[in-house]
Formats: sequence, C-alpha cells, structure tokens
Amino acid sequence: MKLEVHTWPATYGEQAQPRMGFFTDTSICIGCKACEVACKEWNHVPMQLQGFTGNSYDNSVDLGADRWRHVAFVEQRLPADATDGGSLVQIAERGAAIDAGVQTYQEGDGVRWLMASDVCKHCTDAACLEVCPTGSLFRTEFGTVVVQEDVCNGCGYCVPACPFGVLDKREDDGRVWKCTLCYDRLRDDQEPACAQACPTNSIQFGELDELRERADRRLARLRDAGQDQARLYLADEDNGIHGAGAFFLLLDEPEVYGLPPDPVDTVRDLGSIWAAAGAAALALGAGLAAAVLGGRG
Amino acid sequence: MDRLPRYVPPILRQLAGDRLGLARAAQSRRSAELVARTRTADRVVRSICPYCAVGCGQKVYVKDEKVVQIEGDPDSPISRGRLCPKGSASEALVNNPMRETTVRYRPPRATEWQDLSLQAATEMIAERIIRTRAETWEETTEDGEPLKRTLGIHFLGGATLDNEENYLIKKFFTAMGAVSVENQARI
Amino acid sequence: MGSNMAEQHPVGFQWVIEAKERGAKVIHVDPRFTRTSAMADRHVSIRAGTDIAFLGGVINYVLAHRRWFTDYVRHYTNGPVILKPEFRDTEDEAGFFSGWNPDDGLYGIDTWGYDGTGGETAGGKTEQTADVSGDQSQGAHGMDLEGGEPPHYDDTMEHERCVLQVLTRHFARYTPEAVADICGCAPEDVVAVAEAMAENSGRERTSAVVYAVGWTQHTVGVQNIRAASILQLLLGNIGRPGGGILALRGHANIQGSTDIPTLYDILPGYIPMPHPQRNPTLDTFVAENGPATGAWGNLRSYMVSLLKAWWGEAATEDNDYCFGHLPRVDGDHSHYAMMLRMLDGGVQGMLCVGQNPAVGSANSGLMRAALAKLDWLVVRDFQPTETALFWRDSPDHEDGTVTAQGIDTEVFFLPAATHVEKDGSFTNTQRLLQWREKACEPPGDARSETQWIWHLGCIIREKLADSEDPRDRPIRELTWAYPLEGRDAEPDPDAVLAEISGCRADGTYLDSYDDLQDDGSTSCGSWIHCGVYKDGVNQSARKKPGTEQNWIAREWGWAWPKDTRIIYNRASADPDGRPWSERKRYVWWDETSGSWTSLGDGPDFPPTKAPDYDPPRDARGLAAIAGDKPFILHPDGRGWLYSPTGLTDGPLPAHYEPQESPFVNALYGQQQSPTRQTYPRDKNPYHPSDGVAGADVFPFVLSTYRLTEHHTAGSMSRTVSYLAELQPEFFCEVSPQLAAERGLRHGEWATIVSARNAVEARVMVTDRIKPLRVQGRVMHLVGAPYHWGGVGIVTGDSANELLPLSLDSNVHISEYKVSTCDIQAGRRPRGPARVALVDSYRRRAGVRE
Amino acid sequence: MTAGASYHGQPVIKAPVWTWQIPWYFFTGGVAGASAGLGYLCELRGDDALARRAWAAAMAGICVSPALLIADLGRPQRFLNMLRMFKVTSPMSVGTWILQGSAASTAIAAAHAWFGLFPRLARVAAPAAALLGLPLSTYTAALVTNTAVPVWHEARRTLPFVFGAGAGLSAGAAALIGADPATAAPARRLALGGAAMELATTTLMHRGLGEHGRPYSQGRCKHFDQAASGFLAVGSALLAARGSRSRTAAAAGGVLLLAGAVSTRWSVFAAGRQSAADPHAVIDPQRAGIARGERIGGARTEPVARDAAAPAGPAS
Repeated sequence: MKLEVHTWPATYGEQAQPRMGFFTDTSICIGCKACEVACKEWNHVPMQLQGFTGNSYDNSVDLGADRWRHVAFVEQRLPADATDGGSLVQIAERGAAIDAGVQTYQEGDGVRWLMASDVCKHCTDAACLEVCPTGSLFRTEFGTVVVQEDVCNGCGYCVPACPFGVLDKREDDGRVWKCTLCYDRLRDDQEPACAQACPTNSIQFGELDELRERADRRLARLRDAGQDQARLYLADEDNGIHGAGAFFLLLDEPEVYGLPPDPVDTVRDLGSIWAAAGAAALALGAGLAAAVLGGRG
Repeated sequence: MDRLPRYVPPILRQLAGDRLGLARAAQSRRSAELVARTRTADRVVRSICPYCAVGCGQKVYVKDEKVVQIEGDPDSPISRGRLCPKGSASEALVNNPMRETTVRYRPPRATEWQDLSLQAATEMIAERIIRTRAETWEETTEDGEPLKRTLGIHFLGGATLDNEENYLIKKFFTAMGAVSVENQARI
Repeated sequence: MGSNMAEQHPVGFQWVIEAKERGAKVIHVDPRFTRTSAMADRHVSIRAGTDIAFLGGVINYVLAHRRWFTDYVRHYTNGPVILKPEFRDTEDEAGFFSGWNPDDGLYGIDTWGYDGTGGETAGGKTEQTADVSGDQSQGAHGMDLEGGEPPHYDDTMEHERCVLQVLTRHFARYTPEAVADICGCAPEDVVAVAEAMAENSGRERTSAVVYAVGWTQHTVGVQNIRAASILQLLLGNIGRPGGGILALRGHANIQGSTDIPTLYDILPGYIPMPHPQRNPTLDTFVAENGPATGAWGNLRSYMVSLLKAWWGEAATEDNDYCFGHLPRVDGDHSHYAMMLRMLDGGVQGMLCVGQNPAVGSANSGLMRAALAKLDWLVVRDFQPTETALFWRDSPDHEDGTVTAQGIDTEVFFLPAATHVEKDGSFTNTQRLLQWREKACEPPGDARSETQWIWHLGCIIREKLADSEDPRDRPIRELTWAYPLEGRDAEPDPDAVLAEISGCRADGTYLDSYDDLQDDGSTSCGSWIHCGVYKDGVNQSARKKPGTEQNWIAREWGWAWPKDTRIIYNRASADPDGRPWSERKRYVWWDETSGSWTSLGDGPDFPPTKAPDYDPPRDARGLAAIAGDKPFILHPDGRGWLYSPTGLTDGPLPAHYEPQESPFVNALYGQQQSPTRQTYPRDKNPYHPSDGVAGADVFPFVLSTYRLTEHHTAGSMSRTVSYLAELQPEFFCEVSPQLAAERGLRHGEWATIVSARNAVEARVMVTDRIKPLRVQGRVMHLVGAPYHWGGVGIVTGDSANELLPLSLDSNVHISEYKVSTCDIQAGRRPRGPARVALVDSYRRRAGVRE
Repeated sequence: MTAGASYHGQPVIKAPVWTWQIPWYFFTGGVAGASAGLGYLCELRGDDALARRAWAAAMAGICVSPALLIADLGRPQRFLNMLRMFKVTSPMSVGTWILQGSAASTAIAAAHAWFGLFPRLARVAAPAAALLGLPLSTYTAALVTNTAVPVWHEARRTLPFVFGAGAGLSAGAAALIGADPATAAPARRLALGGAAMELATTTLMHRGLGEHGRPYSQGRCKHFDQAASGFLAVGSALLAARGSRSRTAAAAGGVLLLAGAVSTRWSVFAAGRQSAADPHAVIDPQRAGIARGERIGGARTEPVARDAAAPAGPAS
C-alpha cells in the first residue's frame, strides 16, 4: 500500500505559495540564543526555567512545547593532529605550542565548540500531522507543518510519532505546541522571528529550492576550505522523511547535536502496520470462531 | 475546495481534493483568517535597542497604547534587522510584570516600604538636595582659590540614559555645584 | 583582544562573520576560549592581565623586522620627533619613567616632552595627580608648538632620541620567548599574530583591533589601549577603512554619557572641568588647558559657546561668560573615590539612576556599607534593585552583620520610563547618534529622566528663586526653559538636542564646530556635537534605509564630529592626497575642485586645505595643522606613538602585573603599575602577590565577565523571563585540572573566596579553560560571570563581592578583569560562618591589618 | 569517531505523554471487541447464556473505553474534535471511528441480548459489532507501532497479534467469571487458546525485536512482562486443570488471565517510554543501518549539482 501523502501544493490550488523553510548553517552560529528569545517573544511561549544543567551553555535542554528553537552547545576536545578539525579553530597549529612545552594540559588537544540552533524540521513526510486524528496538525499553503491551537485536543499522538522529538504537550495547557514557522508572519510576507533576529544569518529563511542551492554552494566552499566534517542534514529527498523544510549544515555527525542520524517517517510503514493489524484481527476472528464453533459441544 | 463555504465540516472538505485530510481540508477558520499582530498594530515607531552599544535598530509596534511587539529594523545599516537575545527580549522588558510603577519610600530604620506620591517624593528630594548642598558647601580652598561646590551629593547614572537626559543632568548638577556626577563608564 | 565580541556584541559580530566569509582572518587573544574564540581562525590563550606584554611582543616583532608602514609612520605619526635628552625610559630606571616622585607616588612629566618644548601641563599642573583623569581631563591638552610643528625631528627616523628609536629600545625586551613566559602562550603565537597583522597591513590592506572592557578594566587599562594604538599607527591602520581600534562599549549610551558626560572631571565635548586657580579667569583656563594649535586651539570658542548655552543672557563678556559659575574639581571625585568618602561619612546624599552599585560595582560589600552611611538615597529604575533594597535584603543581612532597623538611610524609589516610553538619542559604539521615537507613555509614576530632572530642577529653582546667596546664582541664572510636551509636561528632547547642537544669537542653527565663536555670538551645549541639529533638522533621526545607500550609510543617524564616520580619515590618503591604493580608497584630494572628496564620508580635515599646505609659524588652531597631518586633535597633527602628555602613568605602555598576581613581574623590578590607585583599608584588603608571604593562600587568578544572555549586573535581564531561563544560575568555569586539584565536581557547587568575601557558584568544568604554564609554574584561572544578585526571577551570589578596588589612575576604572582567589568544593557557609571563613583566609594570608 | 555519541545523554525523541488510561484502554478495548465477537458467535450457536455474558462484557468495555480516552486528553472538552476528520494515516482516527461504530452496534446488540429490544436493528448490529470488534481489538497495536518509538515501531508486525490474542483471552476470561463451567466451554477454550497465543506471540515479538527489545529486560517494563507471563501461566494451568469443574477455579483462572492481559499491555506501554528515553535506542540502530549500507541516512557530505529548473513548488 502506497499513500500519496504529499498534499502540498495540490490541495491549495491557486492559493499555494512556494514552499518556505529554514537553512540553519551551524558553521556560523555563535550560540547567542537570539532565535530562542525572538521565537518566544513573538509566539508568547511561556518561560521554562530548568535550572543549571551543566550541558555547556545550554540550559534550555531540548525542543518542546515551551521551546521551539533550541541552541545546542557541544564542547569537543580534538587531537592536535586532527586535520579534519572542522571547527574554525586551527587545531593543527596547537601542535607547535605543545612542542614548546608551554601548554600544560590538553597536551596534543585543541578545543572546538559547536553551536547549532535546532527547530522543527517541517518534514515533507511529517509523521506528526499524518497521525494527528483531529487535523489540528496540517500542512499550510507554504508547505509548512502547523499545530492549530483552536483544534488540538491534546491526544498526544504526535509526540512519540515525531522522529526528532520536536513536539510536546504543555502541562498546564493540555495542548501540543511546536514551531509554526511563524505562520502568521508568513501570511504577512514577514520572515519568521528567529530568522529575522539571527545576528549572523546562521538561520536563513526563504524558498526551499533556493535555500537548498545556497546550502550546496556553502558546503562546497567549506569543503574546499578543508572542512572535511561539514555536511548537510535533511537537505535532500532521499531520506526517511523525504526531505525537510528546515535543514542544516552540521560540522559533525547529527547525533552529536541530538539529531537522529536516520530519521524515518513512521507512516512509511503504514502499509505493513495496517496489514499486520488486519491480519491479527482476522486471526482473532478465526480464533473466536474456532473456540465457539469448533468445540465438541 | 476553494468554492466550499467555511461552514462545511472538514470531514466533508476532505472529499473535495484532500482525501487524506493532511492539508487544506484540515485548516481551521482561525488559521484561515490568521493575521500577524504587526499588521493589526495601530502604529509602528522606530527605536534603538537599550542594551549594548552596537545600536541596533528596533521597530516598536503599538496597539491600544501598549507595546505589542519589538523587533529588528531591517532598514538599519548597523544591524540589518537583526537582534541578539537581549534585544529580542525588549518587549518583555517593557511589559515586564516585575516592573514597579509606583513610588516607594523607606524612612530611616523602617523595615518596609511605604507609599508616597510622586509629587511629594520629588518635593522631598528637592529639599534634601538643597539642605545637603547648604551643609556641605565648599566656597574656596584653604588657599582662597574658588571651589564653589559640594561633595555631599554623589550622582551615579546608568549608561542607558539618553544624551539629552545626560545633558540636563550634567547641566543641572554642575549649576548646583554638585561636581560628583558619575556614570557607568567609570564602572 | 580584550573583547568577547560574539558574546557581548552579537549583532555587531555579523560584520566579522561577513568579513571572514570574504577572506578576513580572525584572531582572538583572550584568557578564555569563548564563543568568539569558537568562530576565530586562531585563539591564543593568555594569562589575564598580560595584554601589554603580548602586544609588546607584537610591537617588538614589527619593529625588529622593520615591518612598519614607513611612509605612514614618517608623515602621520610622531615617530620622527626627537625627545628631550632628559627623558629616561623604564629600561634605564628599573621599571619607572623619568620624573618619578616616590614621596607622592606621582610622575612629574617635564622630561617626557618633545625636545625643545616647555614643561608639559595637565589641568594647569606639571605633575600628574590623581585628580587629573588622564585623557578625559586632558583631551584639551597638548604642548604649545610653534606653527604646529615639533621643534626637532628626523625624517630618517635614525636619530637615537627620535620616537621610533626610543620605541625600538623600549620594546626590545618583549621577545617572543619573554612574552610567552609571562602570558603563558607559545612564542610562536606571538610571532604568528604579529606576522598576520603585518602581512595584512600596508597600502593594500588594513587590519582592525577590537577591544572592550577586557582591556579597560585593569590598573593599566589605558596603556593596554595605548599599546594597540602604537601597533596600529606603526602598521598604518588608523583613519583608513577596515582599520582602526574599535572600542566596543557595553551599554546603549555609554559612549554618549562620556561625550556629554555625567562624569565629574569633564564638561561636554571632553572640555576639562576647571581646577582651582590662582587667577580664576576664562583666559587662564584656556591658556592652561588648550594648546594653541590643532582643533583644541579653539577651546575658548567651545567653552564660551557652552557657557552661553547654560547661562544664556546672563553670560556676557563682562562677567567672563559666567565662567565663575562653574564648580571646581581638585581631587578624585570619581565613583569609587566618592563611595570611600561616603563610607567615611563625607557624603550625605546619592542619586542612583539606572545604576546598581550594590551588585554592579567592585567590592559590592564595601558599596553597601557606604550606602548605609548616607542620609538619603534616590534610586530610579524599572523595579527596586539590589541598591534600592540594600537596607532590607543583602548578603550582609543574610550574614547577620546588619539589620534594616540599624540603617538610617532614607530611601526613595522612583520608577523609570523604558527606552520606548521617551524620545531621545543614544550614541552607539562608533560615535553614531541615533534617535529613538517615543512609542507610548510610561505606566503609573514612571517618568523619563528628562521629565524628572527638569521638574526637580524647577522645584529647586523655585525654592531658591529669592535667594541672595551668590552660590545660588548659577542655578537661578541657568537656562531652564524648554518647550513641554505630552501627558507629563516633559521637556521636548528635540529642543534639548537643538541646544546641544547650538545656534547663533539670531536663533539660526550652526553647521559645525568651525562656526563657534569666542565672543558670545554662538551658543552650543557640546562642541563635538555641533551640527547634529543643522538646518533645524534633527540629523540623528535620519533613517534612510541602509539598502538605499552605500556601505558608509551617511544618511542614517549622525556621528560626531561633523558627521564623520571614520575619524582622522585624511590618513586614508597618502601625504600627497592620493589614495594609498585603489582597494583602500576612502578620502582623497581632488585637484580640480581643490577640496577633499570621498566615497561618501565627510573629510575629518579642513575641506579645502591642500596636501601641500605649510602653516605659517604664527598660525593657531586648525590653521596650524599642515596639509599632510591627519590627527587634527593633536597640536602637531600627528598620531602619537609616544604620548608626551595626557597620561599619568607614562608616555609608553610597560608591562606591570595586576594589583593581585600569583607571579612576579618578569620584565621590570617594579611589580605593579606605580601610579595605580589603591585603598588599603579593612573593607578593601589586598591579597599578597607572588614573592610576598601569604600569596599562596589565594593561588588562582579570578576573572569576571558577562554572558550573552544577561546584561551587566542583571537588572535588565534577570527580571526578564526569556533571558532569566537561559542562564539561570551563577556558575564558575574551571579547567578539569583545577577541578581535580580541588575536588570540584561538574554541576555541583563551589565556594570562591577572596579577602573581601566568599560566594558560591555552580561548577562548570570545561576544556575551554586552560591552565597555562607561566614562569615555569602552572596557573589556574577561575572564570566568574557577574550577573547575579538578590532580585529577579533568577538570583544568586554576585561575583563582584570578591573584587578589590584597584584603579587605573588615568580613568579611575577598577581592575575587574583580574584578581586572585581560592576555590573550594561545596556551598559556602551561611550566616556568621561566612564571615568567619573569610576571616580565616585573611589571617592565613596576613592581610588583616 | 563519534559512534556512540549523543547530545549530553538527552533523548532524541519524546516519550509518549499518555498516562495510565491508555494501557487500560488497550485492555478494555480488547475486552469489548473480542467479547462482541464471542457474543455474536454464541448467539449463532444458540448459546444464549454465554452470549449474554459476553455482550455484557462487551458493553462494559465499550462504555469504559471512551471514558478512559477522554480522560487522557489534554483538552477533554474537545473530544468531539476526534470526529472532525477521518484519516487513514492515523490509527487513532480510524480507531475512533471504529470505536464509534462498535459502541453503537454493541449497545444495540447488548440491549437485544438482555432485554430483547431493537430486534430488527440487532440483526444488523450484532454482526456489525462482532466484525468491528476485531479491528477494535488490534488497531491499538497499529496505533503504538505507528510512532517513532523503536521498541514499538519495530514490533509492528507482531504486536497486533499480541493484542489480538490478548483480546481473545480477555473476552474468554471475562465470560468465565461467575459462569457455570458446564456451559462455558467456548469461553474456556477461547481463554486458554488466547493465553497460549499471547505467550507465544509475545515471545516472538521479543525475539524479533532483537536489540530494540532491550526495555523488556529492564526496569518497570521487565516487571510487567514477568508478571504477565506468571499470571498467564498460572491462570492457564488452573483453568486447564480445574476450570471445567469448579466455578471458583474458573473464576480465579479468569481473573488471573485478565491480570496477565493487563500486565502485558502495561509492559508494552512501559517499554515505549523506556525506549524513547534512551538516546542510544534511537541512534544506534539507525547508525547500524547506515553502516550496513541499508540506508543512506539524513546527512550527506558532498554537494550535489542541482537542476535549478526542477520545480519543487507550485508554478509561480
């Protein structure tokens, strides 16, 4: 069974807009968290005080109902002879310093500090909206995925369906919340709050096609400059979610940033899921019949 | 689906071109009519961020005489519409529930604040400045060189005061002979 | 260096990222690996407080390898100028310059001058004293030079007493190896940075140096910046696009509140406050404070125009334009000096406006003790700050050393308007005035400072209206009438700006400070701002979109002086007025029109003065500046590699250890800056430095700093939910090695102790903090952001509790960036036990007495 | 180099926010669904007494189920939004409609079985209830397997059978309690057969899960799983040995088997939470799949030349 879940742009007819998205280039993220704040301020997302986590400079922990942009901080020690440094620190140069016997520790080591702003991926194949029973989650005319706060009844199905752990239920509210890619601003031809605020343009907003081309050029440049670890994440369609509306340039493996290396839309397996459920139902029917009708008495 | 009136329930709208109910059919009335609050604001004025000295441009949206949104001003050649986390939190600074909007007064040795009108407070402060100035006035040095000042009053200003405010403060206190006017730049 | 730009000026940092994308190389020299380091091509970790040593190493490399920009240095700097034979360098005097007077701890500066000039003056004095605040009171200073020309100079720069040679000898001992041993970096680091700078400077290229309070908050703060100035002048990077020394200021209008100062020692436009004089006349003031040549040659015009702005009709030629109305300064009346005076009972009243010394000033405990000695205190802020609440809630109350009933101070809290609730201008970090439009009225009793000070002034003027006392004349005669507007009868800030900008007697507006007269026919509140209201238009309110202009964007806001976006930009052309290169073209001489033209900026130079202009010997003011001398604020028009005047602590930077240091000064016999201001007393004890008994009690270097997510002492961020949650708790950053040494566990608590106080912080063990090997020993750094206090959504101990007061004598700024401390695992003791803990440390270190 | 890495040990996906009502609903839905089938088949066979008991159990299950579901909603007053659409991609949506149909038809069939009401309607309603009861019993498995939770999703081929078997055994066991052993043979066969099947399919599921099945040997999940096996084994043994003779033994066996079915559902529920909370449960299998070359994964390191003319948006 193969379902055609790509309902955009077809269902919007003439009202369809170009698909909009984010390209988050983490190689120029300075970890300022302007995106987190601008998002909260625009969308009136409540405070979520979680105390000192010790997770480098990240005290917001993860994406969730009260955090639609989240900046990850990863501190890494790298061997001095690492030529695939990837960070913008020239680690190779450390070696000379060590030879001089000046640095007393991290002998042979350099530091790099990765920062990356995470957000809802607005998947092409979006499990959350597919499993949503109420239609609260829907795909907009911009190809984005939005929870409608006037519809959501807090069934919570989307929460475990999302392969990125983006959605969560707001405790005192009962509904599920996530990034809307600033649907209201988009309808007003404005950039989403996070992208507008981002000081270094690490978060770039635009038409997805154009962003993908830009990302390819950027990747080529970084790799030419010797950034062997640079990679694009979810920029293509040949992955388990058929590409994302929000994709990333990373400087290490996705899981280092808390992202799944191979995310898959669960609904891809819907055929086998329904088949198994159907078969099990038939088996149950057969069992019932056997028990009742097949007995000796 | 464009032709279907809004009161047709989503489950029926599904039949008209969104069988799986993943997109258009699921759109609620609120979503269909959603408007950004920057659009519905009564006016927008242009300001500058109050935190650091980069001087980022801000657009301040006002609705019903209340600030409803502050965001970066794309026209600014300094900031190009961008803001840092503090700048992005400016609206929350202005509409902060922690803001105190009435005068508080604490008499000597009291253990709690008391109420006081703004007018009374200003009057009392004026009296104290005059009194302290009189009591601590230095007319000349020991050598008879003119000093014409008081060191009995210390003014310490934050660096978020406007140029015009600083000017009036410096002008006024200098005329009063209160020379120790200082600010955050020293700190 | 000395700046964590990505964290503290993130939006400004977009331009660094953009430059980097275009191929610029970014180097970050800093004790910590910060978010700026993460974005840099190279991070060099140095010990806090050793910036002069590092820069000295870079300068030495440039000098030793003859990498300076010869034409620039020869024509535009005082490199060729020959100094007095009496001048002795730190090389000759074991770490002192000539003129040191050990009895009063001050320098006499007679020997520092150019050969053939008279004794240098500063504020009418020939000795640098603590009441003379370096450049801020001496902007108007400089030597008198006939025709604006130093008497003796050698354009070959070979003369042994010429500045370049003095410089070469002075910095010769800053070898890469010596520097590395002091800073804890590698010798290669010094060489690589110097080479990168030198390579990227010259006709075709320029390099910029960016600093912030990482340089200023030291006992040698001004000399840190002087060192950078020397480097940039040698490399020809001043007055040119892409060059310069960029001071990143930390507060929205901290630049403006220095230009139009709320500072004790200067008047608007850096005119010095008068000192007591035998002959207290305007003429004496001008003679003693203004050199005859250069832009300061017109000091009398600036001063008379200011006096006219303040006292209007009352200021006449007959009464010296009310010069006598100005109060005099004769000592250090700066913030910390006043707080100490307050502690001794010498100050009755204090007004804190948007400022929070109870957590924001160094040695906060001493600050609170001083506040308790006041009769009255006025605090204006958005909510009662730690300062407004010092009588009720403070660490001292928690310790049980004070009670509310025991504090006599009367406290007024007045709510303040926010930036969107008033019109007004901020001056950003690049001297650019930008106007803010009022969005709405402030709530409740909240008022703007303009409204508040004006009404307060009116009440006081009314009360003194009938006074016969001569001391009340200045306040009675003050020009205090402004058009009022709005619900709260607020003086129109636009009208105030117009007064600052200035006008003629007939009410027409002035275009620039060139128009100012010394005969009372012009009035101007701040000469450097003259023209900001040119043509009756608020020039700071210009907001033509940046996308509709070239990169200079001159129709956005207004920059002092004369709306100049790059200061001293005459230096962007060669001595003949041609661009140094096509690539770096900015301002150049246009022969056909006979004037300076540019890419869009105004020339910071007399517009029609030809490059070959040679001033007559009797010329004064700007007329005395030659056509190839860009530095028009100096009497000789040259950039000063060597500062013959203006500084209290020496004409050249020299490495001195911080007030508190675990190391001895490896370069000179003198440990600390000899002119630093210290206040040894019970509430402000200092730790012994290396070589003194007890130094090992506080073995670690402590550095305080800010985080992107918070603002200063936190009043504007700890109270804002979206910011509070991002950095909710006071933490300290330590290396894994120090953690192992002291049993500190990541995420748990540590107590940081100094002789001033003990505070507790969560522990962040991180590879970003590196132990460094200095003088053969391992040095550990304890990093402590200082944003917390007792008020707000998130609260915590304040790192400022730990710091001593030890000041740079030029500018009276304290050494926040480096002191020493100890650190222990676990939370701090509560109540009297905390006091006992600090006492035990004091005893062990022998600092009690 | 970063194999085994995670972001500060934080989970990659979110654990389900569902609370205690949901595992209970897995149970009550199964009871309702399979009991309807049992009731209808017994009616066909003419075993009216057993049929009435089964219809009663079905009725009880179908009444409790929506209550549990509504109680679990974040906004219970919006439960009607469940019927706003019909979405085949959402087992919860499909299940809601099944539940609606099931509830209506079961109510009619039960009313007829007990009180003789709606005889004409019941002729359609009873078989409808019986038929709808089958997917009602197994769609909950589809619901949980159609998520990103590895321990659930990877069991998508077996879990429906576990839930189906559990439904059967629950219906049988429920009908046994208080019934005359002499007339309850079909129920007993159903209960015993179902229990055997549940044990078997559970074992199959665990085996099939391999690495993904780690939660079943850890924490709360493990305890529920062990309890389920115990209850089912003891209940089955009791029932097999004495169930056909002793009313008490039949009742006790029935209760034990019901406890077993409940425990199984709780173990599945707990497994989901544990699996979601462990970043490595998500990352490692994905990484292994990439390493084996079975999957490309989300990241790529080489730029691709894009055909700029390729349309990806609406013609504009």
